[in-house]
Amino acid sequence: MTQDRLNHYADEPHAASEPMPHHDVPYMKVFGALVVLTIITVAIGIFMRFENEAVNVLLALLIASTKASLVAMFFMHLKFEGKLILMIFLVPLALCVLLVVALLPDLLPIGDASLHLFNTPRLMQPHAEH
Amino acid sequence: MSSPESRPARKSFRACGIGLIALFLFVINVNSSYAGEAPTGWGQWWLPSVRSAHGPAIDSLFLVIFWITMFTFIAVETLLVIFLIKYRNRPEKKKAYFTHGNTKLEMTWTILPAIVLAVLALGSKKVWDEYRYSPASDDPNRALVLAIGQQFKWNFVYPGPDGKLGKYLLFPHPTDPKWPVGADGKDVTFEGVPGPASLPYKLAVAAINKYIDQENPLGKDFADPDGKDDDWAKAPGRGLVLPAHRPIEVQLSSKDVIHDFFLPNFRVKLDALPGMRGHIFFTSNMASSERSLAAAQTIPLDKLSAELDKPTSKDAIILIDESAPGTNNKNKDATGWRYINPSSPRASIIRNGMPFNPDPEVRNQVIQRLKDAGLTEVRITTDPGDWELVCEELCGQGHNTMTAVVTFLSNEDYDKKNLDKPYHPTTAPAQ
Amino acid sequence: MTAIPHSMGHAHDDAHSHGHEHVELGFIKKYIYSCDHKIIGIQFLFMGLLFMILGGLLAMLIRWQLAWPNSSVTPGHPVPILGALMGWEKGYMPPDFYMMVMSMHASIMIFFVIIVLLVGTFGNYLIPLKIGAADMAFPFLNGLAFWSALPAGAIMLAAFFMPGNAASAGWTSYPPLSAIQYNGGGPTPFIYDVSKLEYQGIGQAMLHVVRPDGSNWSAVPVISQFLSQTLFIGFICAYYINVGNKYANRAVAVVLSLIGGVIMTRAVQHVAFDGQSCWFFSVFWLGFSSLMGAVNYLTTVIKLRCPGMTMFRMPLSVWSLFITSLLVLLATPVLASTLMLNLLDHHRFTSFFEPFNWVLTNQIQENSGGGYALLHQHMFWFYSHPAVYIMILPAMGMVSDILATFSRKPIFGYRPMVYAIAGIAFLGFIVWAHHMFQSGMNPTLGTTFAVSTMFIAVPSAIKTFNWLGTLWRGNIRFTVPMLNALAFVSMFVIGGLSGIFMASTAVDVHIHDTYFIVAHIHYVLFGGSMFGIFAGIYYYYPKMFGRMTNTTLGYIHFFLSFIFFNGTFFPMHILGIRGFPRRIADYLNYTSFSDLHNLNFFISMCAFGLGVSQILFAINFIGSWLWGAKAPKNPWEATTLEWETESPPPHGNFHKVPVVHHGPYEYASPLVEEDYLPQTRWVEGADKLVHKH
Amino acid sequence: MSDTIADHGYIPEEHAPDPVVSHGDPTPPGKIAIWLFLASEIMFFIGVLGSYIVLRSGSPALFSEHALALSKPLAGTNTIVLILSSVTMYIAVESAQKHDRAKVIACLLATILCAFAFMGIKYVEYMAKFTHHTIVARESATGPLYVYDGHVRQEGSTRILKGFRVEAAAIPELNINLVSEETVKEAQAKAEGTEAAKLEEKDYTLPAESSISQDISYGPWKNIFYASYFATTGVHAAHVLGGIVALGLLLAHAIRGKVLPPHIEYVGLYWHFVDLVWIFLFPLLYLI
Ligand code: HEA
Ligand code: HEA
Ligand code: CUA
Ligand SMILES: [Cu+2]
Repeated sequence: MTQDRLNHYADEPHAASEPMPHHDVPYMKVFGALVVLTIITVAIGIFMRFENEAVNVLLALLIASTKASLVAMFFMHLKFEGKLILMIFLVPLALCVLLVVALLPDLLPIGDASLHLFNTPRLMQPHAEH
Repeated sequence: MSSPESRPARKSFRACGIGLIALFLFVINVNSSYAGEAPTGWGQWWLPSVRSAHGPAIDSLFLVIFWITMFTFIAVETLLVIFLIKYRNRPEKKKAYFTHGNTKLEMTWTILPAIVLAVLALGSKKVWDEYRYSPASDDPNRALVLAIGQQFKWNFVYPGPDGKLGKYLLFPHPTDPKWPVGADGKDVTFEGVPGPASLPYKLAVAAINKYIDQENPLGKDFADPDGKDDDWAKAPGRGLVLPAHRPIEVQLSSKDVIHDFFLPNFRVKLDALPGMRGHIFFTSNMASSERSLAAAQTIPLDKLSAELDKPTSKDAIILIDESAPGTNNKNKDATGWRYINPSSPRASIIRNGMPFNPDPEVRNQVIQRLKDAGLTEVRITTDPGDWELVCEELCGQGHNTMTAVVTFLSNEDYDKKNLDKPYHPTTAPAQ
Repeated sequence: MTAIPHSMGHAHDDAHSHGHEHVELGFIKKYIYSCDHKIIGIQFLFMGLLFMILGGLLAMLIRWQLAWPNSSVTPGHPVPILGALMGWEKGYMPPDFYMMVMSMHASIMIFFVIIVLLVGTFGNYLIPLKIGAADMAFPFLNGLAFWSALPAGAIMLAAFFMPGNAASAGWTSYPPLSAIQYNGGGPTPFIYDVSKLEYQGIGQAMLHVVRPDGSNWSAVPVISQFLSQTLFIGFICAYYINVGNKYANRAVAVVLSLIGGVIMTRAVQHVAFDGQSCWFFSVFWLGFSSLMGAVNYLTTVIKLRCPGMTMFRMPLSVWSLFITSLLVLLATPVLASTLMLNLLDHHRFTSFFEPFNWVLTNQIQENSGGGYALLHQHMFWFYSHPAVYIMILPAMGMVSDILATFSRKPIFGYRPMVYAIAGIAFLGFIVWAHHMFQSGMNPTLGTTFAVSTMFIAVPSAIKTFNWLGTLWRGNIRFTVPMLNALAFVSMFVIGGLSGIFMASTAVDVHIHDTYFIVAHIHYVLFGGSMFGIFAGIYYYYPKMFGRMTNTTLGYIHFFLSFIFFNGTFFPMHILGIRGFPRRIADYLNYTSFSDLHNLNFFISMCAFGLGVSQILFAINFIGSWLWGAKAPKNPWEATTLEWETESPPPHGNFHKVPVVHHGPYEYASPLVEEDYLPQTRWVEGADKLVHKH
Repeated sequence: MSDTIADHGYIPEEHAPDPVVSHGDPTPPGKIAIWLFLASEIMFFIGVLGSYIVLRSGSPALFSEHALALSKPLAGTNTIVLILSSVTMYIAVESAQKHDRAKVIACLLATILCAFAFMGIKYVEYMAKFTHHTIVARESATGPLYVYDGHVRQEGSTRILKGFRVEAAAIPELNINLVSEETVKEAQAKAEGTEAAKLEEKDYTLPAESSISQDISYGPWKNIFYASYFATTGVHAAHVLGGIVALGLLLAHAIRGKVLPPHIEYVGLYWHFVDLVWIFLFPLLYLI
């Protein structure tokens, strides 16, 4: 019994013999889309800022999410993967959202004054006018 | 494999039992020989007495949970023991009952606890909201105090007659061209310079530290008009004085690390976070004097001396009736006894409580004076009537020494101290 | 990531030829740098038990101080040996030392005992055996997980020798307290000055190599760090160095690992310069080890189950380890990130958790400020609450196996049990802020978390009642593992029920940070996890070491532990109800609590009894190894796969691939003569029986 | 040693009397493992990124003011570079599966080059921050206190700051940790009576050490914005470095004649993930 044998056993036995099923991914198109989206988001960031900060943030996040899903779906082949891998990818994303959402009410003084920042300089104040 | 283990089990169990009894005797023995000065007895074992308005609700919730869990606990453990005895392996028994479960039963014991817990959650929310979102938060009559923790003492700041707190915890920076204005509203020269920026960095930091230490440990903004009349002290460690029978707002913050403001008898606890300000609201329904009085026993003046000689009276406090003529002498007595007027609604404690003076001569003089004043009896108690503030959050090496004395004055006395101006709709503005 | 060792020269060309060339592994690769999950499991076991002695001795110190606090009211009691060694005045423990003892006790017990024993040991040992696999999916990664846990342990221990003492901010290490360097003291060594040894003798020149100028580390931690790092790098080298010749390989590997050891040791000393930074870094590092383990376990369970072993035929222990690994996988990285940020703060690079205008002992701090202390608490508990389930689920799984085995009865409600584990895991992610009810966070958030916390009792209820259902009409054999498992059930219930008090935001106002919490901690962690571990060790000892343990010693150990455990920790509830604060060295300072002195004394005596009882366990453990009776294949007449192979199992576990035909708990099956039906034994209709009931 | 199943591969020797239940999912273990690893990476990044989000929503003004100082063109270029590397990586994976060794080598090389380009640009960005100082000092013992803000360089024994300068008194609530170049510039413009946009950077010779009352560079110590910036991008950069090592090993293997398709695929997944993280970091740090 050799270490090697054990390794081969543990290594995926099908990997090389049974290659990843091939899918024609229009990767140059995806690349083009990503570049265009990058340019758009930079352009918005520099030239077309909206009055409302929230709109800027949402827009930027929207574009980023689109780009990210392009990368995940095509480059990372998520579009062609089974349920298992999809779950592995989505569960942590859900947790991320949960974590951030649960943190915010704590640090933004919402509604009551039960908790607020203390004697902070102007720039640190939560809703300082800028 | 039938189970021969049950025999050694029984034997070792017996051996353990004997060993344990021996150990118990040893513990009691060692303990009593050691005890010496240490407090004796096993102490009080239940929730400490509750003195706040919202406290009883918390206690009843505690009791509800206590009985629910007690019931569950007893049910589970009893069943466990019954099963263990009833279904133990016996030589004649070949096989256990073959089952993989029972859906109905399992549904029951899923849904029942779920209902119980939902009810508990609702009850908990109600009590919690009453405490944290207390209506006292916009009661104009509330007494306000700012508690600032630092390693390992508390600072208490009272808003003064204007009822408003100034700004605190603002410290100079090395690049400030000027020191913060002084208490008199004028520019300050400290370390011979108008401001830390006049010094190179290292020296500026040192100067600031010295400034904080000597001039302004709380980082008070002297320029703030709201803070002009605040009652504050440079040195930490003052006692906390609060009014009884009146809503209180404690604001919490900290200079350095996280501390915690815990009053066990008032069911009040909240962390004091540096950089943030916490708010708690509660109402005490007992003043310190009331507590002392409730614990006091009446002693004829003749027997007072003998009573005071008893070792149990070591820390005794004597309560005398201030309304008797001649006692109203401001009580600057050498004995340091604390006097209290038990009958008058203006009950007060003069708080310079030194330990009882054992010198019989002084003592007799005092007793004589009381007699002269027309008193025939006094009340005596060992309970000074103040509570202990406990810092429940680990805050460093001296965490276990971080306590403060908390006294609840009657409302009038609190007003008199001018710690803040209450907006009593019924009382005249304070002078 | 695909860290599978390939002897780089030739591995891949013949990856699919199933040739039968037998090259015996050398002693080192067989027993020390092994990739065999069983050896690794046992290595983790020893590591955990050794740390447990240390953690336990620290607990004894805690109880010593609390039995005889040195205060104005009572004199202390000189601490034996340590008092003299440290040169304390009259041998009394100073309060700052107490803080360190308390913090290190908890950190060691949690990170290096419970997690190492439950996840490291049993995760490794049981998963492949119970699912009928030859080994883990990535044996090398598995070995790496152990060898990287060692340096983490060495860093944690190094903290004891640091200037200003080891970490003293509790096992939660809340900033800003944990951001204070040297625990507020100057950089002068606090513990008995081992650095005196430094510049004498031959060690001097060598020490210079591994110790950068200005390092605060004294000789002992530097050397142990160097050793563990060299072993760690050596493990990689042992599998990846291939220059052709066997001896050349060894030489190169040794040289490379020495060089690696030097570099790593020096690097660690830059990162960890005082006790608290050691703590942060050690736990951070341990996180990587846990992650490697988790990825491995998950993949193994998903991919390497033997034929017939469907997910719902896996024993509950494997299910619980599987879900535990998921928790580790998703929660640990968040801890890693907050530890990293804390470490940066501790070095005063950043101030994520330090507020603006931060002043310590009236000294302004030269950091920018602007951070939030609460942020750390959120991220810490986002890990640490799932972590408490990491610390109980594997024990629950093993206990389920043991209860079924010794009740000679199928587990009651197998599927609900699985769903309950999953439910606990899921809810475990959304309850973290129940540790922060009184921390000054938004009270409404408190209510939200209180509700979710309450509901975590529901899956726990399912588990508890199903355990009872398993015992019901069983044929119960009171073996040592069974007794420990029963103790688990009854003690976990107490610990869990006390959790309900704290889950209520309002009641928590009174009991937060009191000994009520300490009682809860120990009822779930000692009464729960530790008894589960004891049960597991007694149960699997025959399999691990091929020897039976001594039953009588086992009984005495169990009874004494059980009684002293309750004597130690039950009264803590009473203390807590009184409001008695945790983490204090001297309660006689408080007028409110000094009447509880005798109760504390009683607790301490029981704690010493508990500690001494563990010596029996140690004797049994070592003695049985040396003199125990040879263990048969299946001493407990159990059904799961690990009992189908010899004790201890050979390298590769099974001689032929086991094939599984039905669920794991077919005890008392009416289909066969015996009262147990192993998973590999095929009987017509056995699989159908499960669904009928 | 006796034979165990490890010696025989994963095929059961005896067939069970009842049909053996298959496990269904054909995904190879390595792929599952790498995805699990990526799942934990997601959680790690959200820890760091979540702190940033929370801190930012606590002090929005500070963050939006300082975010202006980051270079959008550099980061935008970096985004494109990283996307490009993702494409080359993708082609490498594909050609590995077709056993097209030359193409694999070329693509891996291209990917590594992109990674180095990314790190190079990152280096430029970081250096721009580390040489950027805010300095509060006076030129003479009695002269006014100035705030300098700009890039510092050493020329002989003197330090020259190229940037802006204004009297400290012109900035209310001056705090060296919070003040930004923008603020100094605006204050200077106001003091000089011009528009901020028209203001040119100028060289100032910095006074001697002893007259400097505080000097801080735009490192993570500057304030929580920079702390978050360096923590998030630093962790990401560490991942890029890790990727370079992994890619380098694959490349070495490929050059020595061994193309390892599964390994290339797994490293590819990792690499795309690193790209994915950057896709979020870029707008969150630089654009909003
Ligand atoms: C193995 C570890 C473990 C486990 C399993 C648990 C389980 C639980 N814990 Fe515990 N906990 C810790 C380890 C653990 N805990 C530690 C270490 C701390 C302290 C950290 C520190 O600050 O240092 C802590 C602290 C802690 C707190 C914070 C207290 C405070 O600091 O103020 C809270 C608050 O809600 C809590 C709640 C719970 C609950 C509700 C459960 C539940 O999962 C329990 C569920 C189980 C049952 C309820 C029993 C069985 C059920 C039945 C018999 C059904 C019937 C029941 C009812 C109808 C009620 N725990
Ligand atoms: C798995 C976790 C675990 C375990 C097993 C234990 C085990 C014990 N713990 Fe601990 N404890 C914690 C986790 C744990 N603890 C945590 C998380 C905290 C909170 C810390 C904080 O606030 O930050 C805590 C805090 C804590 C406190 C409160 C400190 C304070 O708040 O001030 C106390 C006090 O009594 C205590 C006591 C004990 C005792 C007596 C044991 C005993 O059960 C130990 C018995 C075991 C042994 C002794 C080991 C075996 C020893 C040998 C084989 C050698 C022979 C021994 C002798 C010769 C004596 N623990
Ligand atoms: Cu302050 Cu504890
Ligand atoms: Cu918890």
